[in-house]
Amino acid sequence: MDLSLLGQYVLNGLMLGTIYAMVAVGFTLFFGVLDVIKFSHGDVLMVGAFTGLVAYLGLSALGVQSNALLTLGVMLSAVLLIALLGAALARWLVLPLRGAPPINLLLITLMAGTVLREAIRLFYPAGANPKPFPRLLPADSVSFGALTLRFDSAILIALGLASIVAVHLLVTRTRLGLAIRAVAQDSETAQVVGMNFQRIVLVTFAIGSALAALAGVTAGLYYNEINFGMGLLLGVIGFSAAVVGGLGNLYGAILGGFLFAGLQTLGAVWFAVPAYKDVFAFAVVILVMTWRPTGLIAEQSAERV
Amino acid sequence: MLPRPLRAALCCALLLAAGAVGAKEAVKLVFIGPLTGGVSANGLGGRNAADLAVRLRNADAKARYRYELVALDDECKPNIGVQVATKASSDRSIVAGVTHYCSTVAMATVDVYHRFGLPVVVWGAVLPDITYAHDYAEVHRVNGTMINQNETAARFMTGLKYQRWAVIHDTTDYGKGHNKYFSEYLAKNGGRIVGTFGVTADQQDFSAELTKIKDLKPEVVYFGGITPLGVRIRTQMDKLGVKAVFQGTSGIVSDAYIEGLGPLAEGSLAFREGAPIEKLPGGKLFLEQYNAQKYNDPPEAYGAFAFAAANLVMDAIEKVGPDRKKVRSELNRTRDYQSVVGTITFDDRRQNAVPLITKFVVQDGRWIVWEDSEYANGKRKLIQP
Amino acid sequence: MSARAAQQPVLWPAFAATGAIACFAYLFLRVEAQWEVAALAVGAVLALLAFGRTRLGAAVGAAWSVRPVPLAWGALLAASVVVALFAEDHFALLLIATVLLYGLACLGLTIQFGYAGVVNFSGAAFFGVGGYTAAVLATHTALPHPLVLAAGGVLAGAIGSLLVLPLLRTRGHYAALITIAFAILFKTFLEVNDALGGPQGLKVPGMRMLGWSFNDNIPLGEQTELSFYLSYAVFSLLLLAGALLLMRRLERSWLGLSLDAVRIDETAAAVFGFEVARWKILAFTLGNVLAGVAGAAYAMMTGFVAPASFTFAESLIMVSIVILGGLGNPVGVLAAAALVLVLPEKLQVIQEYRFLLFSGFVILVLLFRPEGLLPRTLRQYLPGWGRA
Amino acid sequence: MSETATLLRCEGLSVRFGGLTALNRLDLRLRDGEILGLIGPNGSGKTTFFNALTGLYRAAGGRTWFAGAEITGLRPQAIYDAGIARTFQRSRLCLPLSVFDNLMIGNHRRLSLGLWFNLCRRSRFAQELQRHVERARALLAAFHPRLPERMFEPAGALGMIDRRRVEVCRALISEPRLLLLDEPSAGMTHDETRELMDDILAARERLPGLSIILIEHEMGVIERVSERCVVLNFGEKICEGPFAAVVADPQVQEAYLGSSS
Repeated sequence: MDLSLLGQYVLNGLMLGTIYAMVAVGFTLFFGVLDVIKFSHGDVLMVGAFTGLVAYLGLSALGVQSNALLTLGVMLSAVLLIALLGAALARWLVLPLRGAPPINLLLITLMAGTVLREAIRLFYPAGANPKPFPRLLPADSVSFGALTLRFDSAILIALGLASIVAVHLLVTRTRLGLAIRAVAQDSETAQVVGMNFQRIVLVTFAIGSALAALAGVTAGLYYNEINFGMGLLLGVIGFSAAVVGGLGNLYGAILGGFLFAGLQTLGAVWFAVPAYKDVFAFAVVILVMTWRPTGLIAEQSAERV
Repeated sequence: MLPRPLRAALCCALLLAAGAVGAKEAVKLVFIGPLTGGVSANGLGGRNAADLAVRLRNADAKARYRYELVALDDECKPNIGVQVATKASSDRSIVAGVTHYCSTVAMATVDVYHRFGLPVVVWGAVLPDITYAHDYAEVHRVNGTMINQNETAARFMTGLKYQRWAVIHDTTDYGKGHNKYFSEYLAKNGGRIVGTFGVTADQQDFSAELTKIKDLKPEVVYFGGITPLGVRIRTQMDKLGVKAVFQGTSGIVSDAYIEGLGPLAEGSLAFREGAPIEKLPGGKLFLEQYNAQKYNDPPEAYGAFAFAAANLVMDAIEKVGPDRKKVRSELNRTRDYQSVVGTITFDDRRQNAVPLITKFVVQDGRWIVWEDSEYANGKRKLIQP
Repeated sequence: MSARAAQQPVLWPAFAATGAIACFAYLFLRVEAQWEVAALAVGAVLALLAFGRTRLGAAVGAAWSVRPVPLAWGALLAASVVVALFAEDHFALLLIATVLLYGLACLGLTIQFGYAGVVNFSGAAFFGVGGYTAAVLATHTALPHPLVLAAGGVLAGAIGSLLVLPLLRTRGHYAALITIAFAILFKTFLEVNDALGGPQGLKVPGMRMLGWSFNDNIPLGEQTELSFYLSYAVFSLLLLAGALLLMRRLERSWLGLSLDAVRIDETAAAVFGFEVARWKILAFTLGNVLAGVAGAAYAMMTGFVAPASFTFAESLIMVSIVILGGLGNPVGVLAAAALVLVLPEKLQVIQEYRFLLFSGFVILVLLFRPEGLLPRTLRQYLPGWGRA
Repeated sequence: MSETATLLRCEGLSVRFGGLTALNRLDLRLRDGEILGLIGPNGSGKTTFFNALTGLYRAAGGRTWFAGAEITGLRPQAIYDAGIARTFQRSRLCLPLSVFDNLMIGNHRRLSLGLWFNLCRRSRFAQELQRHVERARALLAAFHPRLPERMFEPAGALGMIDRRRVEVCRALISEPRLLLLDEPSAGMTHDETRELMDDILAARERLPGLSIILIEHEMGVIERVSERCVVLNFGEKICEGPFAAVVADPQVQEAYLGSSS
């Protein structure tokens, strides 16, 4: 196939991978501090997208015209509210179940996700149907042969990567990040040296969820359509990406995200029936897990006996 | 669990009915459709429409019976479908049913209706086998099959001089069936399919598929599936610069499709069995009444059929009384029955044989019947071959 | 337990409890009025929660542990009576059989992560493997149906063995991902590939055994006719009884001990010579076989299989049943199965709000009763164990 | 001392985690029936040695012989069958299980694990079970008269010292030839530790020829029970000999007090 077409595929993969990575980073953060998988993550993302939509409707009702302002408002409100939502979930669902078998935690967060999803479907006006998401970014594009590069896609990719880098810097360079890593290393000791364990956990969940909200808005701005089910698959894929990359490791999450996007694109190109691409992607995931049982970038610590 | 204004309406209706004619004999009907899950929008639309039919009938003083609608959720899963179908059929107080949007579920349940002798009218499932794979006197269908739809579609589109199609269909029974029949008839009419793409019903991203399609340079993208997917695919076609006519099926003839796409919807084509509701007097009434009830969800593509089916059943009961066997043979006899979706006449397999298919095109944010659109009289042009 | 109770345990409280449960089951399936259903459901949950704490509960426990055999027969009898009472009510029998068969599948999951700690988020997939096996074999071969059921189990076990290697190499969340991935993969595959009917699914012929066709009503006198679902209900009951006996003997033996050891501390188990892999494989395969058999029987009863019935969401419902019931407690699992499967059917008012409420309910249980409705008790190798 | 009298022999045993070397070319020899004290500051590789010995960690180099046969690189299960049992630094009882069950886990080697036997031969199973109950009861009684009555309670219901006792019993019930004790005193008072040690010594009387390697911080304990000591520091053996001699060694003092250079 010619180069421009190949370029198009790469571009698609990049966009997809960025969104996946944003979700995966959240999973990996939560796992880092609390060794938990928060399965409501995908649906939190979905709620984030809807929050953004509501914010847009509100702002334009208030007569805000400028797309830049609207975009900013949408993103800010989504990020802030969802950060709160994430912290709330952590405070009232996750923390109370520490010590319970991990499967309970998995189940309770899954159920929390279902509650969010069903709530949107039932209580958002005509929520069972897809909702149009406003086109706020410059839609013009340049084409080289089969390759169409749209500015909004480019902006979104840049934005997504930037947000991931920001989180990474936050975790590696700031005092807060230090605290988070300390708790991740060994929560007992961290508590002994007088860190407020609960606060740090909540902050971490807030950050991860905010990132998910951003991913939700990104998806909205990219696909210009959101729906109550959008978080379902994104959640599972984000989780897979985080695990394949190696839980608790930011680079792993990013790697996993782009890997999964690559697999799907590849699958869609290879198979006569593109629907096989998920079968393909998940099969590869199982194989990778068999090959590297703790993910591509394995956790360092050997088990303490 | 119904919205407040609706509950109010209900009370009034009941009061009216009660006041008008002392105590009428109560007759139970069952509605079955997907009230939860991905396609619940259609299920809820159908449920509301059937509910509306019952309401209006109860408000009508001339009605001989007072009708109660029992709505059951089949979750679009065959096993649940069999479960609720058994519940309804084995409940002797239920006389007839308006059942199923999902073809898989309908296929799984027809045996149950046959075994228990519950006459049902299918309101949304489009798979031909539901009526044609067996000869069950209990099973009727007001909506046409995908066969009629795609026959017309293929002939019409080739008539517009298009030659190259790319097909995207979801991998549910609905999408796969449409793909099958459209391909058949398109071949008969000399159109060419340059690529076929099956996609899963919950898929979000289609960039890979559409990039492939872009490379195949089709004139028309045929989509076999329902609104949510249609909206996503049409949007992403635009993103990736796929310049082709978007031709859908009955599954996208919904307000949600237009709401979901805004201006992008302009020029999308779709085909649906039955007469154009808006043009029939009954249809107008239906839409007005429906909006008057302030339901949470729009009627969607098949709400009108559920409405028609419910009325068909109730008319039969009015005529022969609440007796399954009698109602069944009465329904079997249906000829030239005037409904909101046009004339209904059942063939020997109790399939609505009226082959009337309406062609729709989106113009200025509304689904317009092709013949009265500016596209038909040349004021506007679709993307030309 | 006081020594006196140990010498001559009074059986009547246990019999009474069995009777009460039977009566409840009967009422619950009979009542239609929504408020009655709701009241009964709430009552059931409260009763279950209270049960462990009351002296009655203790007495029942004692009786069961010392004299299980008569009580077991009593329970079987009570169950049969309930089934018999609905002999003409198709829907009730269908529900009963459904609960019993899902219960069977969930017992399989209980062996997997209740005993051996092997999480399985693709229970519905293996249930489905059984169903599809039944569909294909019963349609295209003359294989006697008992063998068809067996084949369903065997195939589920065989396909499960594809996941064994990855599951043995991974732990915790990593293992969870394997089964989640498989659940999604399985459903998508069935949908996309047309060999097995694709999204349409397949029809499944009814069960026949020893010339007895399960799909025919049973004529009784001139006009009365027993529902054909009676055959399925009775058959499922027997299957389940067998599975319960198996579970009991498994748990109350060195096998059960080994599975527990592996679940609680793999490293320690290895240090004391346990072949971790062997036990995980045993549990995982046995569990899938049970799920497969259940799936096959269920498919033949409902007469239809399609991908839509075996989704990841279905698997989640199974997992929640196992955890709600009380991880590792077969009786609890059955109670939970009944609650989770029958309640939505009975509470039609809540229609589209069902999943919302269901999820909320699960969350509450997990928050305030993390050990489930009926927590598992200490192992009792023999009747009256540890009481002398 | 003659070759036959040697129960355990390690030559150049090394363990590495990525970069760091946790155990560096350790040579160690244990006489049959000997009690060896293994001491050294935290992170000096004592527990690592146990884990390597019991097959939990793969040795990066070196060889090990036990009772005349080479056990280098064997799996934990095989090493248990060869007759080495251990306790863990952090108690690793199965708390939800009964005390009896925990003992039976240690007794794994003697359990008949056949499917048919367990599922279908219940009466034979009952007989076997009865035998094991008696052995368990006897062993527990040897440690503390009150323990047998608590045999059917969950291990989690016991106090710290009783848990330690049960853990030691779990290691002893399979009648191993070598017992590895990893800080039995951890988390216990001085007197409790003393009690436990008496119990262990007493139990040793009943199991003639039982050898013990004991990791311990409480020097008092070491002094009392061990016949010989090996001192590790940064994964290296820095000193070996009777307790008195070892504590006198300047290297050892430096290791414990930190280097003065």
